[in-house]
Amino acid sequence: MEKKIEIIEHIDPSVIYKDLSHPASGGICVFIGAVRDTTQNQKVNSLFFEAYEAMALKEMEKIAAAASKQWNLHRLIMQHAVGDKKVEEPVVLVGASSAHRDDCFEACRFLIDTLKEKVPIWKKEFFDGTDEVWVTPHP
Amino acid sequence: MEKKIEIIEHIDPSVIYKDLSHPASGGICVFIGAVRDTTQNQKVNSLFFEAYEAMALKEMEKIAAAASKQWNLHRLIMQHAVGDKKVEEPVVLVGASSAHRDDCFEACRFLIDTLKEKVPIWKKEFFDGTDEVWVTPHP
Amino acid sequence: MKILLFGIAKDIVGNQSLDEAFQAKNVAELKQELIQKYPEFTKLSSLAVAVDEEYANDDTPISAQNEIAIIPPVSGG
Amino acid sequence: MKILLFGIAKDIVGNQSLDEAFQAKNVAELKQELIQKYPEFTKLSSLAVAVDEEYANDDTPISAQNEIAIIPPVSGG
Repeated sequence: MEKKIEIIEHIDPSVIYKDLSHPASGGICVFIGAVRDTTQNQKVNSLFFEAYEAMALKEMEKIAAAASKQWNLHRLIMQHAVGDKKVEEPVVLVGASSAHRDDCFEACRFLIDTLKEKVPIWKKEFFDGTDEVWVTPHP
Repeated sequence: MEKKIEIIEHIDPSVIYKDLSHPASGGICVFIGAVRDTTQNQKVNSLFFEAYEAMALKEMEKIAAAASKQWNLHRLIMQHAVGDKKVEEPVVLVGASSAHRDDCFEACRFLIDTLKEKVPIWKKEFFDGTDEVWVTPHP
Repeated sequence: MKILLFGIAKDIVGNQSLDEAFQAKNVAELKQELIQKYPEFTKLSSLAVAVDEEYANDDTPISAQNEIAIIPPVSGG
Repeated sequence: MKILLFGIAKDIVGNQSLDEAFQAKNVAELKQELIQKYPEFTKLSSLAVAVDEEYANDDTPISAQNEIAIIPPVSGG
């Protein structure tokens, strides 16, 4: 399986097909996470993402290895952005290609769920006015 | 909900982000189906797709309406290609954006599953040598 | 009565449409007549009929005013 | 012992890293010392420690030779 794993400034969703297509793949599934304008009824202006980059890449490699063991995948991509991101900008992109669609759908869901749970990346929310808050997931 | 529903000659996956992103959407899920080089151990050279276009568009509209009723979606896309398609060319693209990822993942899976079951489009497979076969799904 | 044909139905009949006189007053009767004239249709795993661009039931009435299409098993995607 | 800090841990300590003398010989002891010096860490829903870029258990030994990082609840994606 070929893979592309990156922590980068800007995610470019226009190249996903080139990054994931494969002659043996009948299906490609992609998830893109973006900055949305509201969270818990508060207006969001922007987000700031910080990564413990070396460890984040290692954790992403582990997640990719687990996915390629569980599903029959041809190509896989995991990208996370860092720095300031405005509303509608992409912040995370994961995807996979496989012969049949079950594999790429299930792998794609696993990639984003596990990334959010394990990869050392932190998000600060900037709200209308002056508030800024590090996001800590609610139990 | 905004939607884009098309039967077209060529699908361009490079514009999906523009087609699906929305300020209120934190998640975008996309599935792309492509021509793969093998089916049931036979080498495939190309596929030919034929649509009963007027009815196909009506059925796709119904599927989109059902998805937007079941999930909280901001934008939705369903495209199917017609004509000759070579290995690795995209033949179908479906996707949706939503505030949270559960909705867009579930909607995306529903869109492709229901499209394959209901939309009057037919695929002919061209194999190595001279064989050509209309695909009829196995029970 | 003009009947549109798609996919393998086109190959079975050897044409893109059928322009013959059918006696059928509903979808079930149309399928019977079609199978009588082209027994190969029985080999398909399913055979649906669309009337005016909508899937029709066996008891949906048909006439020369409707757009009628034979829908063999679909295989898009 | 140098300790890397990220996210809200940076704000709690007021710095990108801690360069103080810790007595801790393992991860559990380090967490205890940290909470003693910065009680605000108890407010976090979880507190993990990475040793050499891997999540560590409470009994993972640590020394000045390791790269140690405090991992507050992650919130990527």
